[in-house]
Amino acid sequence: MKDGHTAVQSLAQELREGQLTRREFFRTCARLGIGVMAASSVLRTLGGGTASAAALPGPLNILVWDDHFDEPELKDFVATTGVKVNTSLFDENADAYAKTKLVGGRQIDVVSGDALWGPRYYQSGLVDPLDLSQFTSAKELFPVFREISFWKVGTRSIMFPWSWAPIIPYYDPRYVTPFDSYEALFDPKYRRRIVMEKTPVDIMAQMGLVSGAKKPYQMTASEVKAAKEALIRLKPNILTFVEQSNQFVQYFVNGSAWIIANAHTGLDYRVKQAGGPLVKPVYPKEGYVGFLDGEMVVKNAAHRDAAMAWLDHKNQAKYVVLNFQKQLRALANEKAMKILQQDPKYADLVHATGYDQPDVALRMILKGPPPGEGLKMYIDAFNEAIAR
Amino acid sequence: MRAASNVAVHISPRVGRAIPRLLWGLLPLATIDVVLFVIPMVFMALFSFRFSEELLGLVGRWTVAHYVKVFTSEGIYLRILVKTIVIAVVATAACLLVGYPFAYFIANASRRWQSVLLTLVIMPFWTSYLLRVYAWTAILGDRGLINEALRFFGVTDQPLSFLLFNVFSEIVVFVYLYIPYTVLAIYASLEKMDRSLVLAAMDLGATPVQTFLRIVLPQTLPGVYASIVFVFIPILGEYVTPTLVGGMSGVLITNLLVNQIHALEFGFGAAIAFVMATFVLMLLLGLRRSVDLERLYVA
Amino acid sequence: MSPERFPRRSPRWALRLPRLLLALYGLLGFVFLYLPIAVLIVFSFNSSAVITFPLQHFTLSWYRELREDFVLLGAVRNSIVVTVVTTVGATLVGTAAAFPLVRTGFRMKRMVNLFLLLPIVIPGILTGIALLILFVPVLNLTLSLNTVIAGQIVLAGPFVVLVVASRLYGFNQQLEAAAMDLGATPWRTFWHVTFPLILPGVLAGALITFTLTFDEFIVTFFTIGPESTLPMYIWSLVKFGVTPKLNALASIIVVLTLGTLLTANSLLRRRAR
Amino acid sequence: MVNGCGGERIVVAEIIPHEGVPRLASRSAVVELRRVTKRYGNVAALRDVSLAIHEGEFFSLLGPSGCGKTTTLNLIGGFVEPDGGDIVIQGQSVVGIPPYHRPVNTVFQSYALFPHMTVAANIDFGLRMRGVPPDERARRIDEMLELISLPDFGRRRPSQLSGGQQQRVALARALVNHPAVLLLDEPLGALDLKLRKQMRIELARIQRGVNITFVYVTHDQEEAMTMSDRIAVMNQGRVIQVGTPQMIYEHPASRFVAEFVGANVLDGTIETVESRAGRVRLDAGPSITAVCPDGLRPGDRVSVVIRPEQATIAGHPGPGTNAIPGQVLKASYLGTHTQVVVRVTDGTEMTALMAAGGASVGTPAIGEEIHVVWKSEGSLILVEEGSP
Repeated sequence: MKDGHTAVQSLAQELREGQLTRREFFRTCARLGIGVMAASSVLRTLGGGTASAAALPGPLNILVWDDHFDEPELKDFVATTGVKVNTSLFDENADAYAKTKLVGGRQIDVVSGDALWGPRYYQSGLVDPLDLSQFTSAKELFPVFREISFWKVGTRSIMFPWSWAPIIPYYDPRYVTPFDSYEALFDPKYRRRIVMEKTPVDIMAQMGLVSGAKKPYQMTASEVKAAKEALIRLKPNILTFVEQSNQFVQYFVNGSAWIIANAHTGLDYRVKQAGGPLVKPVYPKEGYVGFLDGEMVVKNAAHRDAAMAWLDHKNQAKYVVLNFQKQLRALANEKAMKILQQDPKYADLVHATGYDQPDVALRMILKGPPPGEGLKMYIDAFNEAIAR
Repeated sequence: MRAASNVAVHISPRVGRAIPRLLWGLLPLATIDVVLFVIPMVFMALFSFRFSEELLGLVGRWTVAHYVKVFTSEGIYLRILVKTIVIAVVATAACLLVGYPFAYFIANASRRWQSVLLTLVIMPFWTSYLLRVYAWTAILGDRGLINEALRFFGVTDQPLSFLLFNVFSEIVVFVYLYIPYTVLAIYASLEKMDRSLVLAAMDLGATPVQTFLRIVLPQTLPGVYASIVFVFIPILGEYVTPTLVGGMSGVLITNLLVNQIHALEFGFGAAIAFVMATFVLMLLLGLRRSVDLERLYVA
Repeated sequence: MSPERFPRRSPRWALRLPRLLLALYGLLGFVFLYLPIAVLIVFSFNSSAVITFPLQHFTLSWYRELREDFVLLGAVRNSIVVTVVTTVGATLVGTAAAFPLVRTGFRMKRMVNLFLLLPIVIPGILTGIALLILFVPVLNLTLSLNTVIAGQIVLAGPFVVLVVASRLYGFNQQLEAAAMDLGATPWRTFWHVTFPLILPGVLAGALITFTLTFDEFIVTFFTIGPESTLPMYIWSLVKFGVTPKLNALASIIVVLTLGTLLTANSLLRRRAR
Repeated sequence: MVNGCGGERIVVAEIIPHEGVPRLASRSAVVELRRVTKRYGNVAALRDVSLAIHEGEFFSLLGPSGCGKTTTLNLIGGFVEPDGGDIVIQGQSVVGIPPYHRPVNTVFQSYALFPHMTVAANIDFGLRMRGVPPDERARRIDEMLELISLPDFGRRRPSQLSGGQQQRVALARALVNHPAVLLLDEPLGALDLKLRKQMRIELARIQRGVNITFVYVTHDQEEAMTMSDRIAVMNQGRVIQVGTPQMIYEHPASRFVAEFVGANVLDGTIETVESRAGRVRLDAGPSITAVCPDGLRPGDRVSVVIRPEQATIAGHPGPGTNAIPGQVLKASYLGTHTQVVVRVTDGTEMTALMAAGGASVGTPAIGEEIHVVWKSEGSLILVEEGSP
């Protein structure tokens, strides 16, 4: 840290040699101060914090996955409501759950979550169920997603459904022989060739499937231990963990990864779009996990009105279409699907990703929190496995 | 120090009377340090002895379970802690080995150039730290700069995949990030050293190697110790580098620590943090004689 | 004195060789330091969305995208707010603390010294976690830019102390004695003699604080609420969506800092004349 | 050191072997510079310098700063290499031989004592480097400490010594190696005047005792005069004159040397030349007579050198002596002498040293109009540099 030190000392010396008088110094400071103030006011305007249009109290704080929103709808939202949006991104359900629990509605208005995590949020008193009929954009949803049983609290739903997809391995056929079982991942010839998304609970669940657990999100202590052993066995083949799936594309394109063990469907198209190889999906015979996610409004949210407005806004078909084109995985909005089916460029993809078969979503092994102490057990096991 | 106290004796009584009032100047910073550094550390220590069933439960019972877990758990946390220390030692040694000749080069340049070169050494600090770490994935990766260059020149046909996502890349990036500190610290000692000592040693028959080992190195030991404080200790706390370039084999104690904190396991996280803090404090106390922190003022 | 007293005679070029090798080494050292920055800049103009070789064609689209990214602009604004407040605060308290540390002798001074400098030698991740524990479970505060500033002042204060103190050590106290001898009150002495002379040190401390705070990551990582600062924004991009937009951002930062340094330099030079 | 130096001389002679060369017996050159040139960038530090330094002599390089004397020393020591010419030590060229292989040791101006080593370790350093057996090293260190009168200082650190003590340690550290040549770079520069005068005597004594060739660099002509066997006066990278102190003082080869050793120099033009006496019309007015070298003709531009102790002042010019009118600027009583500075008619300042208690007029008053007078035999005509 002596770094700046020396440089700054030389600067100081120049200052000294420059005979900078006190008056000049203050004058410079004053100019700088005015400059900073002007700059920050310019930045504030650019930043969209135009207070004039503020119809709703803000700012809106959302804790989301990065594939749950895009720039255009954010920009439009700010423009129409005047509410500034603070977005925080998170890695895993457990993280978001922990953070929501930590700071609650004071700091988070909307939080994204996965299938069975919803009930956990509700039971812990962290979220308010939503009356979906209040939202214009909810009318565009597939009916099945409006009536998901485990999200129901009376007539209301814990979540505003957003997207779903199976989470499965993909491989680069140039290097990998086709396989149908997780066992193939353990082949020593794939040493340092597998990339995984860093979602400790879901990775443990996947390892549970490998080691024969029936309910991978509700494993017993001994099943967790077996899953941990499986992860330790897999470790030599894992190149790195990445956060979220955008990096999968890069690792396939640059040839570092031969297998990506837990990607959601549509990765093959995204890799191809980015000029990469034709990677292939695998639906393992042991079964696979899937996500079905959405947004929840946090209990006692400080900016509840803005939160409701935001959900209604971002779930409009026009934005969902854009999101599909970017992420290439199924969503809950039926109207958007119909628009996409009209587009020859995307019609095939709609089918390939299962967007037109919403009932598949409910037949997957859905993500959820391990009960009680289980979460701690999963995370400890994961930590211990990767630290070994 | 000596100079200051000497002067204090000679100056007029009026200046003398002003001195106790100066002590009030310490108050704001000391208050900030107590409230925002010491008290948090104390709470961290307290949390490490608290156990609660629910995530983030503030109500709980006193326990040493977290420490038991740190030191048992099949020895995993302890081993990763040791691994972290070893990697930090290696990276610090590499910083010194690579940085020493570099500092020597700068100290040997002409006056005019020295300030330019020093500025150049410091310049990277003004670029985003995160992006500089991240850039290494584009250099060391399978289709990174190095592999592409090797392939272009026909040295290899298969990319060298051992360059990224392991302890090696982790250490390279550590060296990259922290070498300016080493260079500056050693440059400062070299600069302070009387050049005629080197001439004297050669004059007395010492070969360049002997001169370096017996004269230059001992004279620059303060710079070496400063490197330990400003390179070794920060590396122990590095989180970004192992996360972005460490891959599977480069997992360090901070990764486990942050995993625990993210899962709101504050008690256990605090226990890990406290073990680390204790190690650092012991190290600092051990180095206290060698690195006179006060002398940093003068440097 | 027999001839074997002169065992090795080197040709003239060999005598220059060590210097040459050292210069080459220095050059390599700078390549090492600047390679990542060069790579960042090169990819900011590369059309491919994936940051990997070989390069495709030239584009400015990443810069355009950056211009439209208002999340980024908000983050920059937050960073400026945090940095300016921290710089002013840390410079004030740090300068105030430097005087007693240099000028007075009191019992436990070494301990106080060590204590004040501790925040810069303890890894930031530990400070960050400790602050998080204090702010959230203990005090139940709302994490915000204020909590970030609190953490940053803890980190920056000691740096200001270091820099200002080093200036004070080199300060000839007889100047102050002379001022008082000439009839200046202590306050006027400070204002007319002491302050102008330590001003470069204070400015240097402020500059260091500014630089460190603007790019500080790990403590901010633990103490920040829903808003984001520039490093937090970069972190989320690095983690989630690596696009060359980031490279464009880095290139702009490089150009800005270079520009600032150069103009500062030339301004100072001009003033010196 | 200061006391009883007479008794020590014998001891010194015993400690330091003479390498079998009787002092002054052979005038063979131990160091020879042959047409050496050295440039730093565009600046020529040495131009075509040739020198022969004899075995066992105390040889001084005298000149103003920047004259190249230190460069000469560094060339002999091996710290810099010449751009042209040859350097021979003990009959062998040492160009390209690094300092640590030369039979030469140096006493540095700053002493360059190793601060992290004790006094004994400092003295020991050269012996260790040359692989002298431990027993002998211990013995020689003790002898050296004895020689420099610091017998109990072996365990001290250099920082605990006074300047004079450090100076002696530096000398001991160099001498302990029995070098063929000892180089001293203004070693007394950092000492106060009184100590310097003592050390001059000491150094000369030690040099005679050890019979090692000393090459001594100084800008102080008094120092060089009192200690040296021979002196080389240097200016602007050239050797101007080499000779014994007396020769240099009484027969300066050039105006530069004359001025450097403190003589008065007046400019003028030759009027007549009669055998060894020349009549010169001074630019300051009067014509004077002085000893004239061969080959000068009327009309030549020359300088006249008058040494201060040859000049005196008088109210009126007497017959048979040279005289020039002037005004007293300063008169200082020095005990044995009175030094009078006079500004003569053309503005040149002249110094006269008058023996106290002589037949002179006593201490003159400042501003008094007087004449500076001297005998013709005492003054010397030099061809002015740059004139044909």
